[in-house]
Amino acid sequence: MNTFDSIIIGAGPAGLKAADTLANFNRKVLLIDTDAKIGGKLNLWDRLFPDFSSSQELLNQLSKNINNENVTLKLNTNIISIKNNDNHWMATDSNGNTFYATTMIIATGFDVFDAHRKEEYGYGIYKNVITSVDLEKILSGEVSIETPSKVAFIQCVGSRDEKVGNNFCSKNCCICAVKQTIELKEKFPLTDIYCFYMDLRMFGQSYEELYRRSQQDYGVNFVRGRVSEISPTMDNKVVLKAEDTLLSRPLKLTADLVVLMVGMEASKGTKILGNQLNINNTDGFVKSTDRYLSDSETTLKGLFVTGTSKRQMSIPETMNDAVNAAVIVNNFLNTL
Amino acid sequence: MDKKNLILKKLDEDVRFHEALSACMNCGICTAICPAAEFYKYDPRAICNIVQMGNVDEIEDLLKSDTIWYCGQCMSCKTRCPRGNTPGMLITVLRKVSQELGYFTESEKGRQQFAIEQIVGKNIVNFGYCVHPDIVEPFMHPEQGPVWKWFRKNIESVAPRFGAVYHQEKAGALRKVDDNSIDEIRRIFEVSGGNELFDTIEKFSEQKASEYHQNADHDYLMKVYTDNSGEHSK
Amino acid sequence: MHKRYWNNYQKEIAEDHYFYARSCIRQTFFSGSETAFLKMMTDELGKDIFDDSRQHTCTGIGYHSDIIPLETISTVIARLFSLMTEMGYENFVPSCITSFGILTEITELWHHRPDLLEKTRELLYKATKREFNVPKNIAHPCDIIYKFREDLKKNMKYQLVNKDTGEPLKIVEHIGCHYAKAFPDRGVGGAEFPHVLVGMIESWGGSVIDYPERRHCCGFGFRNYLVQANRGYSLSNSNKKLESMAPYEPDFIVANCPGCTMFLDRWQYTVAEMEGITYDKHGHGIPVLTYEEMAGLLLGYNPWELGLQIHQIQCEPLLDKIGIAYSPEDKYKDAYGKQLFPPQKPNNLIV
Amino acid sequence: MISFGFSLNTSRTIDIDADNFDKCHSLINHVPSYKRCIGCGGCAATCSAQQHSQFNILKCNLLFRRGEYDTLSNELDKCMLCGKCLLVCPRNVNTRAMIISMRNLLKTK
Repeated sequence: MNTFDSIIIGAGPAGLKAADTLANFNRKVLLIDTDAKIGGKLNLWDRLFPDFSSSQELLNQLSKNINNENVTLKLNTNIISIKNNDNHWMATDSNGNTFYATTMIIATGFDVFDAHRKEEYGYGIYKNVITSVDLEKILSGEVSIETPSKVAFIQCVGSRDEKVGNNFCSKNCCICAVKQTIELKEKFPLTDIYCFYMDLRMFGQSYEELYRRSQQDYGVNFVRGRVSEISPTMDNKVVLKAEDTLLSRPLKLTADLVVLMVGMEASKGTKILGNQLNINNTDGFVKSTDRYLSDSETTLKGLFVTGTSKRQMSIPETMNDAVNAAVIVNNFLNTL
Repeated sequence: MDKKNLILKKLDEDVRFHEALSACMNCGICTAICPAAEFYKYDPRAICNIVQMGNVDEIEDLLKSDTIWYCGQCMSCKTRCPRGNTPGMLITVLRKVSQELGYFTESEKGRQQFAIEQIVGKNIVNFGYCVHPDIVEPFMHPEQGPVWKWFRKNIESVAPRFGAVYHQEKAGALRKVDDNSIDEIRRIFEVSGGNELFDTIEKFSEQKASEYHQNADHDYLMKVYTDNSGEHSK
Repeated sequence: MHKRYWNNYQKEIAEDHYFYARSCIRQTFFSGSETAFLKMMTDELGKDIFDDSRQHTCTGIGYHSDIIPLETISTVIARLFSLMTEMGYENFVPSCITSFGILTEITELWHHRPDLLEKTRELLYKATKREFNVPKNIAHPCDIIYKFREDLKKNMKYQLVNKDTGEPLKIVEHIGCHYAKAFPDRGVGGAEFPHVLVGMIESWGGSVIDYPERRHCCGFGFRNYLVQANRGYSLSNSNKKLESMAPYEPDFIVANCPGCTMFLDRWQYTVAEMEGITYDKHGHGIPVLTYEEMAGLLLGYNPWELGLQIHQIQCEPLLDKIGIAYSPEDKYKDAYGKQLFPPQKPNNLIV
Repeated sequence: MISFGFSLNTSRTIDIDADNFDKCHSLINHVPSYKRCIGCGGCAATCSAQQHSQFNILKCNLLFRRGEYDTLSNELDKCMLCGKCLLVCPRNVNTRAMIISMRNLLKTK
């Protein structure tokens, strides 16, 4: 029987950091991910807000730390069920293998909102409509495009939207768009950029300063109004329609490229496991016992949760949360 | 009950009011594609905001203004609203209250309700249809063009070519709706408040017409039907 | 992959036994279309559809121009349902898009507020001693033609193809706002990429144009057309739509709403006479058809019995493109074969 | 000519594609802080001219930014250059210089 102190499901930033911390406490950890590589959604981004640091460097750092005898890494492993039996946790994968541990940490994270669901924006239909994730490949140079003359960013795609069942704010998109407009301006200095928003929520340290720089140093235009629809033109561009709400007038703009700022939903894995154990909120994220006092615990003894499987978080927040979860798990193991 | 409470009570009593508006976040997605917002000084987002702010004086001004009469009821706003609201339906409720309180005669666009009631309203209770070739008069509708004029002139002998049974009491297009059905429609209007609304529109229009030393008659109808200050899109 | 959403949602459409409700605007301006639809249902498809002589308006145009209270329109609709119930039908087919929209809205309201349904039953009984069942299925005639488009195709004599080039005709499909904008799941394909007309066009050989103002309203706007002082709104919105489609050089426009069909036709005439603008290269305008006319032409129905001569934009260039046979001398004959004096020619629009 | 009793209405839509931004770019050169505006409306809320006229400094700012200069010159004359807006702006935009510069730019062809 494979027995560990803890099984961590999900080897994204939260899982990696929690594994590293527990390993430092000399705990035996099994780190599982359904993907073929570690890093989870960190792999989708090239550089990180607000300081443009490299996501790959961060990932290298994290992977170096888990490269020790206390951590067993299993990739390409899709956990389909979690059960508790006599104070032991069992995780079974799609091949029927079962893993055993004293504790379990859910770090299954988020999924990027599927922009196809906002039909009126034409993602997957009009080739110049892309998502913020697609844009990272352009910014990193992996995909090259011709210099666009006008680019529009659309905030809140799949967030704050009853139509797609997501009433929540994904909180990271505002600052992510600001980061991306600056990077795009650095790549294409002559491109005009318009960013359509409802509210700009610059909640983190130095975010507001970055927003200010995007206006002051890069001349990015911000328009307060939610884009209603995107349609094609004769010359293969797209037209956006919004209201300039501060002027109380409709506004239209033709763009060569539109970037949809896709939000963060509970990942498929988070939803499946949360449902199975009956520990999720109505929005699909896993519910902790108390967001103030016991934010790593769930209502099930020995089952813990960390990172964006709970709610939308930035990467630094995720890291801190993972350390917190690891400390709590270690304390729990000490009491046994 | 004082006027202010009456306005709020009337809004609250309409089932559609609660369907139409809850917690608007002022994103402007409705105004972005609103056919009225482009060609009139009209902003459905701003109307939702005024109503949800709940300042009764401002709502009263709105009910007396041209603003609420600009909407074309296409309901495109409903498709997009991220809060599931329907500004176009809110307009329906505001117009209803404006008519019940007689505020509609305070604005040029509101006064037009008299013409609509006289034309469409009377059609319904006389012909059983909102629109009928007999009342699409070419002189009132120059935009219908020469072909319409031709059809109207020759309708009795041309309509049968299209399978229509113009003015006949049998199944088919353009038939005469039988007297029993018309009677039933009229009784429905009597019991369900339809006649009451017609009477209200006529009563307040009569009052307004007297301010112009007129009766609410054909001349007043043509006045409200054609009056245009030209100030509606500025 | 392109346009994969145009057939995403499919709605429930009854198989047979329909109660037909005529439309104020369609019977006034396109009575040939209503006749053709009934003919297709019975002669081409062998369906049972009933056309009651006691039917009447739903009052939708009055309702959306605010002279009809909600209680009144609900009760008037209830009378239509009582005729349906009395004749033993359960599937209601309103010819008008606004009727379709308001019927959907009111039955939905009754579903959520059974007390309002009860109130309507009381009002109808009080006024007429009538009772009614809520329809099992409400579908627009275009839904039914869409459903049976492949069956109709078997009987078609022509295709939506240019007979000289063999290329599919380029067609603008226009969906009436009240078809699916308020309740996207009640329209085939939903509100953003409605498939109902696209499905017909693609099955029958044509191609569809996607253009910037595809989803824009025709501009009817109820009170904005009914009152002369407001018609600038209506004209301007049609103009916006027509300007947006013109560069794609559509062969014709097809609409599922009778109002849209009429306005897109008449406003082209008005703009031509007012501003000297036409939206095609030759000054004829872009023909606007109802879907019944489109289907009827392909089935080989006589264009002059469909009523194409009472459109202001003339259809002959389109008929020639498809290769549809017609008799020019019959165009302005009356039902009894008498040759009538033709309509006056407009100053700018070429007819 | 037929008298229809109505005509085409003019569009109120702000058309970014009209690309009417020359004056706006000049303004940015003269008053670089103009770029920092976040449209909060603090200026309009405190405005002295707004107390007794329809003047709205935020709207003027935004119309200029969108290249919609037509109605602006009469509007801008209503500003008394008192500078109260300078005191409240959270982004330290030189609103007073902005108004003066806008007036000058609107006079140039």
